[in-house]
Amino acid sequence: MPLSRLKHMKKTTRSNLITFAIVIVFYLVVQILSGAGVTSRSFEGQLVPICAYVMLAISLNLTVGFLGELSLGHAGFMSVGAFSGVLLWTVLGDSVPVYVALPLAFIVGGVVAGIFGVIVGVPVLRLSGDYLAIVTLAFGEIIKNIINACYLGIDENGLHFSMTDATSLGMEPDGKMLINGAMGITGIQKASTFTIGIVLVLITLIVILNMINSRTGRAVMAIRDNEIAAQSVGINLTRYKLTAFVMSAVFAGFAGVLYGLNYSSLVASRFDYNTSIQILVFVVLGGIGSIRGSIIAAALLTVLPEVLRGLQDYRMLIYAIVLIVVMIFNQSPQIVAWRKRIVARFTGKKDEKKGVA
Amino acid sequence: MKKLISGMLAATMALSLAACGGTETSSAATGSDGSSSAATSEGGTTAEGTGTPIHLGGIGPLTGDNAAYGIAVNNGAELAVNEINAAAGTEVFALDFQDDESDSEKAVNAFNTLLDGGMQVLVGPVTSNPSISVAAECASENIFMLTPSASSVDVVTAGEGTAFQMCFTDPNQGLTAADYIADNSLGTAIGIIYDSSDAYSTGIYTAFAKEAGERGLNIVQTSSFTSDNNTDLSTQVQQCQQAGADLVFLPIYYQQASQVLIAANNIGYTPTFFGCDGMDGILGIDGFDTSLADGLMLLCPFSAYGEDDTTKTFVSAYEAAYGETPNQFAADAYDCVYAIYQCVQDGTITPDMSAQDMCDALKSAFTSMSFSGTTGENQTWAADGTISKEPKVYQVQDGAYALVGSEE
Amino acid sequence: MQFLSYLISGISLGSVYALIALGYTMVYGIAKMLNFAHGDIIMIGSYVIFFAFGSFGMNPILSVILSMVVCTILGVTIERVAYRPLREAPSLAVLITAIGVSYLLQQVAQLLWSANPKSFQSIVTGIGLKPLVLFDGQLTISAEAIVTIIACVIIMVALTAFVNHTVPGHAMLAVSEDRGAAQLMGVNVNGTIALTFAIGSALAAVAGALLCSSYPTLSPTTGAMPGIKAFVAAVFGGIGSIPGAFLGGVLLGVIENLSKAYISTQLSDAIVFLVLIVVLVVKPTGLLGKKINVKV
Amino acid sequence: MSLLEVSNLGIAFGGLQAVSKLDMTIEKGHLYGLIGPNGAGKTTVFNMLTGVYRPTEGNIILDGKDITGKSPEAISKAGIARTFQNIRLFNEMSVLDNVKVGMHNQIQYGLWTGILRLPAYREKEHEMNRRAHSLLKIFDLDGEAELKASQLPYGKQRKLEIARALATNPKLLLLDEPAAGMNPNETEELMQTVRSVRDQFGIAILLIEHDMNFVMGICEEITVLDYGRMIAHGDGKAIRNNPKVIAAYLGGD
Repeated sequence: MPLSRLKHMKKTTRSNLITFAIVIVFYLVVQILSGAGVTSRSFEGQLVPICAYVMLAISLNLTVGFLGELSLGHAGFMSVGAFSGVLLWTVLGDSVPVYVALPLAFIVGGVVAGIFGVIVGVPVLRLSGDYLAIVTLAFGEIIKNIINACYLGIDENGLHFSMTDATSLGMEPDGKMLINGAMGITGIQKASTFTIGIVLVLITLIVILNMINSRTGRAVMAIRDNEIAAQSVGINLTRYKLTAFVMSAVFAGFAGVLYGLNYSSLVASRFDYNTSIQILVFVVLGGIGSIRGSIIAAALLTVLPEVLRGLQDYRMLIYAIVLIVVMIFNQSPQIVAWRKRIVARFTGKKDEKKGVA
Repeated sequence: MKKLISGMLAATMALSLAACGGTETSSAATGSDGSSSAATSEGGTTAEGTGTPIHLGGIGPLTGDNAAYGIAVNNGAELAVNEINAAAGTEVFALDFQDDESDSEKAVNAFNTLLDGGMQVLVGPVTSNPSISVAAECASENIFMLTPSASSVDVVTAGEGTAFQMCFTDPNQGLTAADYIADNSLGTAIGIIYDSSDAYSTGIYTAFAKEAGERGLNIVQTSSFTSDNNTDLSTQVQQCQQAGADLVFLPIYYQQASQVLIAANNIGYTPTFFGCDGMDGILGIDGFDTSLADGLMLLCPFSAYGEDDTTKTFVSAYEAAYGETPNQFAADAYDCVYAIYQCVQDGTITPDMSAQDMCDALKSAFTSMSFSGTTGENQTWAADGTISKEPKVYQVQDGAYALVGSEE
Repeated sequence: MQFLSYLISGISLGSVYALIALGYTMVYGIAKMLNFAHGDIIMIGSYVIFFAFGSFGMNPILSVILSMVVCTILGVTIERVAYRPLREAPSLAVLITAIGVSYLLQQVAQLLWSANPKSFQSIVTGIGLKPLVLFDGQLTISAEAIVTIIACVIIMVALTAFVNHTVPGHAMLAVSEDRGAAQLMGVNVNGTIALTFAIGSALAAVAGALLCSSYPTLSPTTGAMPGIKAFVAAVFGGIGSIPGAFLGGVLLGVIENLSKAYISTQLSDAIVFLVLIVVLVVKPTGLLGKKINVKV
Repeated sequence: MSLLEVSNLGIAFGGLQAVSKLDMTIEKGHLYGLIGPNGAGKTTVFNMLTGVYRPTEGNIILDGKDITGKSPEAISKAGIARTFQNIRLFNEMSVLDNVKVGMHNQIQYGLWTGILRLPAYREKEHEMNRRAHSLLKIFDLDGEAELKASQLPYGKQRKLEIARALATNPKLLLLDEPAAGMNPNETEELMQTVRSVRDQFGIAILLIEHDMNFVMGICEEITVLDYGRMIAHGDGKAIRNNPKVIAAYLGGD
């Protein structure tokens, strides 16, 4: 009965269900395997970062694949999300029960990232193409630099803040540093688990997929395909661009909190343009506009360098070569055509329509 | 395309799952100098018959911006392991050193990989922030961690008594440096150039500034840089010159310090430069005109020009193996392995112990023992994991260090 | 006086950014791609000079020429192997490939020459130039700064002349305007793009020589941050415009240095990037960029 | 009252006066043609009417409301829809979605209704699908509803653009060279469709077209532009015999 219904479903709905199924099956398989004690620690240790990167890739795909704008500052939103969420988590500490503090940390992280999304989005979305890309990169770097110069402490006199150094906070000796400049936040009580991660991935998927397949999503994609035509049918460009951009930032913020709560220390320099580019690599390799591709690519490319650890010094070299080769293999028109010919020869099928395109 | 991806996914997952169950991937100490990889233990004695080795894990940046420090630590540890194994005629230690790119995420991944490979004691990580994250993991898993060079106080805090340091803590260095400068009246107007994006540098600076204030030192200029704008440090040097500083305190690593010295030379500025242990290594920079460092003072527990036997043996063996003069990173790592070896020799730990038992044994051993190595005599550890050793101040004279004092 | 000395070091730093930005902007203008590996070609070029001049005592000028040759070959090879197959692919694909090439060059450099930093001996002092001392020693301008600024101006002028007054230069302009039309007009598009990469990479070698002469720490990641800054400079001035790259680079260097000197050394990068954003929001195609009109 | 009243409309780009002193009145339910040699300023007029360009002088009154210089978005809401000379479809979206985007302001629900799939979502999507399919049927596109817009052949893309414009429920439809690139059969078919659209929806249509048979065969009133000025106005016969028009077309420049 459910199977026959699946057949009659709309193509997009079916594709979305398969995406959900992949995530859930992955979760169950990992749970069963780890219950049976056959997974390695190394693999288990990567599950939370995988979830965070999957969320980042999905959310960046919203900007790159559906809004059609290249963003090189996604890590910046991850950063403000991580810092605000983790900060709240540390401040609340043991005074609030975990089931209140944890959701609150995520919400605050997401909201703050969203606010930054608005601040960044309003000026940035007036630009287009590579200019937009460079400005998002600049914003990411600004956020990193500012957090790196940020000193925040608390003692019995309340909060102290400085942009110069820890000494100028003038804190009482028993005061506690909350954000210590380049040293960031330390002594974080770890809270992220694989289950929380998967729940967040599923929430991300539900919200973003539903958004894409709604009036809002259609407006966003219409802007991507043709701004002038979108305007001509009465779509408010700024509003929908901003909606997509901010939503992308919010989920990057959630991912940041998930990531931040997985380690006992958090530094802003982790979220530099290299991290933004890393996320972009997930999106491009998984296929621009393909949510499922983003998920798979993010998981795969997070695990890959760890699997390559046995290669010692050649690890990152191999990673770089894999990146170049996969890009050429997947994206070069000549090679794609050649691949199709080979496949056609082996399967014996002739793809008449797409033979020479 | 989709098939390709899912195929690759399956393969990767399978590989990563297969790395479980304690199958050893690469336990042999493999050279990571780039030029001399896989130099050791090709046909070395295997564990069978002579007793299994103790598995040491190492974590540090072997690639990326901070790779120089990780490589030095890897070399130092590897040298010590090889020496010990050769002297014992049997494999006492097996070292597996993993790259962390100086990043928490990678460091925790490396830590997990090492545990999968059967690591019993951890030597590392090298840099502060990854060490904080790994120390927290060590605390919860009860794995003994001895970091050669992560000097932030937060490391031992996060370790909750399982993380020990071979180096001074940052505040300790800052404080000692300020005291030394005050006691010996080295400068009347002090300039500081530090790396505000680096935990080590900021940590020392903060403590130095505080102590300097209390000791009445006259700080006339504080300049900083970040890892993003450290291409050009001439502005900071000019600022110190304009402010009339006659002593410039440089709690930074030797790479940037060399740039400061060159920039100062370019504008004919000649104050006394005073650095901390991160400065060590400046004379070994390939192509650096060491005459520029003449007169440079540094607070550092290790001198490659030391006359004692331990140091001489270490330096010559290191130079023979890696073709360069060891710096304090390498020396600290070398000492780390020997400190653990001291516990092997007195029977505190044996290869058949679990990592957790080993951790408990080492914790009590370290807090009660005294260790002498290349970075100091009679070093002891407090229960929180911090070390106490005699700080030494060296001055560069004719391309070598000369001991000019020590500070209590 | 103080201000003047900060200003001059700013212009000197800016000239280095400008030299790198010229390479970025040419490649962008003609191949329409952001060559993220440009900074790493600079790094490779600097290593070549380090060994040729520093270790083997080659004549400084000759070693720069050698480095230019190596970089040119390297740049053209990268273009041929990694970028050309993706000429018709989405621009993001080329961007990611360029990032892959950047990682690759850094890793190769580390394997070949280790991560230990090298101290680069100034080729400027190597050819015997002395710093300029003015106002009774109140102001010292390093020889490196003078050479960098002069070299940058000469190269900028030469490039502009080359593009506007030679046949291959015109071919470049044609390809940058409309690749398809240029091809129809008989311009060898692949050849022109390869030539662009050759020139860009040769410039990278010169930039590397001057970068490392002024700021002498050389490691496998040396090119990364200046590369990004130069990219910003190129966009700042209007990417694709040669005078724009020059102007953008110099301004960037001056802003960075003055904010270091007078505002905050920690936040100087944030200030630089903020200025960039303000400029782009006010003038969306950079200072000297061409305005693009979409025909409806 | 007329549907559209344009008075003294003009625009200058820099020093160049592209259109000047244009007066035009369009009645409800009528079919108008706007013709003229290349570069006469026809598309510029469309761009002013739809808010892409802001006129430097004159007024545009739609149904009694002044819409001069309003944004394209506001003008679409006010009731003018258009197609483009060089087709502008949402290429990566399905044919059906192209039409549904056209209904953006006709059937509305909020962001959260869509994300949370509230009952209103189902209801309104259903209504959108129904209307979109019936629009597609008019243009004989309902068989291709799930295809990507870019996969349609050229003639059908032109039709889809009209369908999308109609989805905005306009009072006035502007067609910019709807028959460009079509063969005589297709053109003939398009004429039928345009007429039936006018009859079925009761809207006014203003079209730019170079195909004189098309214009003469379908338009009730024609305005001729040359060098941004109106040189003639009237029905097909009057225009055909107007010497100014003949001069403009034969040897204006």
